[in-house]
Amino acid sequence: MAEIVGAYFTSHVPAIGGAIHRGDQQTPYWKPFFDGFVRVHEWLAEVKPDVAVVFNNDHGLNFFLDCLPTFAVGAAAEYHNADEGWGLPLYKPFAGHPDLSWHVIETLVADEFDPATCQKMLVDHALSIPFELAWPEVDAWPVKIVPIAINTVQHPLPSAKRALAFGRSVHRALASWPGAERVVVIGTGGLSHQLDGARAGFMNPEYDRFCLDHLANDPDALTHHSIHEIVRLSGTQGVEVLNWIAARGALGPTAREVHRNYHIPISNTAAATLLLDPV
Amino acid sequence: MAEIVGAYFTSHVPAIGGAIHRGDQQTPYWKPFFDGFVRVHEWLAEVKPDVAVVFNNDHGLNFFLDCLPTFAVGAAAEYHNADEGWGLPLYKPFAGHPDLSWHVIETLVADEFDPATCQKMLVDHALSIPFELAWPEVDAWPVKIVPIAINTVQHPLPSAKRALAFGRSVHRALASWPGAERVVVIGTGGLSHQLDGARAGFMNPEYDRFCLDHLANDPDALTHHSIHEIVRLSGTQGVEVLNWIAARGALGPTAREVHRNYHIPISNTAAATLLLDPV
Amino acid sequence: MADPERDPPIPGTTLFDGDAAVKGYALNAMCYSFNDTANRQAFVDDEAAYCAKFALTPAQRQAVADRDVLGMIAAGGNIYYLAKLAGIFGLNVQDVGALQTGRTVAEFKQFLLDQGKELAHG
Amino acid sequence: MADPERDPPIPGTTLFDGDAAVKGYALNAMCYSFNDTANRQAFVDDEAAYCAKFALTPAQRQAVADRDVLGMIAAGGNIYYLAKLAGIFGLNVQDVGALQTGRTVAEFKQFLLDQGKELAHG
Ligand SMILES: [Fe+3]
Ligand SMILES: [Fe+3]
Repeated sequence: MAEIVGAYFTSHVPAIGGAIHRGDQQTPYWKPFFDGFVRVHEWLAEVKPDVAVVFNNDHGLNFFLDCLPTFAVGAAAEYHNADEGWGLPLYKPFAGHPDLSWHVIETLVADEFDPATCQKMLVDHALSIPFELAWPEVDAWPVKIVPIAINTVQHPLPSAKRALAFGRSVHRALASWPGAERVVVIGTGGLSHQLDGARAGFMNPEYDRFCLDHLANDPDALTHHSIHEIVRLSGTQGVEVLNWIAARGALGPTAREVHRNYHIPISNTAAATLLLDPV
Repeated sequence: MAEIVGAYFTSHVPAIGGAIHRGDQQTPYWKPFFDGFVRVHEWLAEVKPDVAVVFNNDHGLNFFLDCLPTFAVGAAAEYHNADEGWGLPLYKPFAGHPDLSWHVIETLVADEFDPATCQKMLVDHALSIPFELAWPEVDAWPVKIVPIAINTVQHPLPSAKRALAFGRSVHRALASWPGAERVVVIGTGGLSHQLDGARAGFMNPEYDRFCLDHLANDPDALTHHSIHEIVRLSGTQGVEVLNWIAARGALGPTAREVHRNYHIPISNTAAATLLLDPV
Repeated sequence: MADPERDPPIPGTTLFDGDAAVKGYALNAMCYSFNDTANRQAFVDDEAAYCAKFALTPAQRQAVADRDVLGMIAAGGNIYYLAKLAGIFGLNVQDVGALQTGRTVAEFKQFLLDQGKELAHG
Repeated sequence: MADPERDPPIPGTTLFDGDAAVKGYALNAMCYSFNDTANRQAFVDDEAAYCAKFALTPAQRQAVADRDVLGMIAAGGNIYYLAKLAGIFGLNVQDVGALQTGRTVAEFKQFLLDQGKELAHG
């Protein structure tokens, strides 16, 4: 039986990649953020995952408006990064776990979710940056991945309630997977930020604290806000908290907070890092 | 308030297009099938739809396995046919109804369905042939469309129960649409047939009769079979009955059979045509 | 992915599930490319090179070379995509049905017609 | 698509809903094409021709010509795609934030930093 070893959450701001590339981790601007990863590295060494189920969102690399799925589950043998439009250095490829992907998909459809299945999928900074942060300077990732993309681009977005239920279905899939893998669940993005409009630069530490305070013990509290309310509270891109909520569902019914870091600002974003153990 | 004027169901076998092209409608092979459309033409002249919501399935024209949605809702201003691989003459384009498409999508997501939204979508014979049959020899289609594609390619497929619930959510969308449009619901494909494997050529009039007998008054009866059971009863491509089931859901709670035709074989398929009035 | 307890195999029938999809991706990707007439011509011009470009597995390559539809399905091919390849070979769905069931095309067509014999119309 | 009763507008904020998507498709399609470096170069080489190729609306064309991000959003642009266009112009998200909020870049960066001042870490 697979074991779910815990959940790791982090912001995925593109600028983090630049900071890593330049080696800026200990500069005054970046240190408060990167210092939050010392504990992440220790924890990963303790829990030793070999598969990661990653809830993230595409930023217009793999998906366009011609076909934008609400939930898309990767089922490829490998996943590549590609030019996101800025000609930056490409991130390392990822090994997939197609058998586990299909088991997750079978469970989701049996539970009356309607995913798109993606046997080919480019992954962007939303997946790569959390990995660069978690396993710095490795030549190849120590885990295989099952990437799951949630629509945060085209409204209507799935509700927080739906995202949590979706994650819980993924949990049922992991709990029923006969393999011996050690699975870490990852949620990326957020927290509060807004890139567009006259409210650009908006952040909301109060709402972010509410999310961080409730994610472990009462994730349903986060589902009482509609998407519209989450945008109001968290910014247009703050809706990436849907990835955190779904990942929390995938972790399982109960959880305990191991570590938290929160810092404003990284680029335009309120950056957060969180580790949860299953209980 | 939009009015749902009824539902039209028909098989969509590619060979029908060839028969129309050659003018074979009154040959002994084709006459029993085409004769079923005299009543369809009368009915359409009576109910005068100006919008069609069409449940159909893509046959590898618009969607590939790199991203295959369970449910995909078109939201384009126009839809084009394209070469499906055989270099046949292209079918006429369709005008879309983006505002109604988005209203349907908003309702579906609010009802906890997870569609992919498609602002560009090629449509294949599964959509064109039912239109060629319904409105022969028109220069342009008299209705705008909202096309909805259901995955019948990549298992796991949505269950019949899920397809019916999905259709019922589309009904709620249509019932709450403030426009004055007269909407016809269309379901295409089936009935029993199997193109692949040593069981190729399989048809099952008994199961088809069960479907036709229950669709109007007890569509839930069709949802008691799993997808695996439907394949057993109806053939690997007989699962296209999912389009009929979803369309029946979109018609509304009650319905009355107006017209039925059933004929074996058209190409490898048990061909059926059905008209339902809302009650 | 099927649970054989709950879902006993259906004779002569392959469900195109995740297992099949994983196995068949290269073949299906090649067949999907045949929506484009230029790609169909490229296949006709140099079948081996075109199959190599899509990295078909040996089993897939053999089945294509042999026009062996059951072999293509066993190698993960999905009929919706394979039908485009069959078109290049000049085969329609009755031809494909005959090939798969070991019948002549005339026999297969008669097999289809026979299934309608009992029906009263309407 | 929003119900203003249930969901009162959020000041300075546009939800990219169906209305916006319908309005913005051409602009967003052009911006999505900028994932390809050759397309970015084609835009730089002949901006007007490239915009014409994607059939931008006059409002979209004007907003692009003016580097007017709020205008692009009003014309249906989605920030995820617009960010790729901003990259061609050499603008990062702080530059874009400054443009949209009528601040200098230094002021916008300070506005971001100020929001972290009250925080105790950990
Ligand atoms: Fe993001
Ligand atoms: Fe079909």
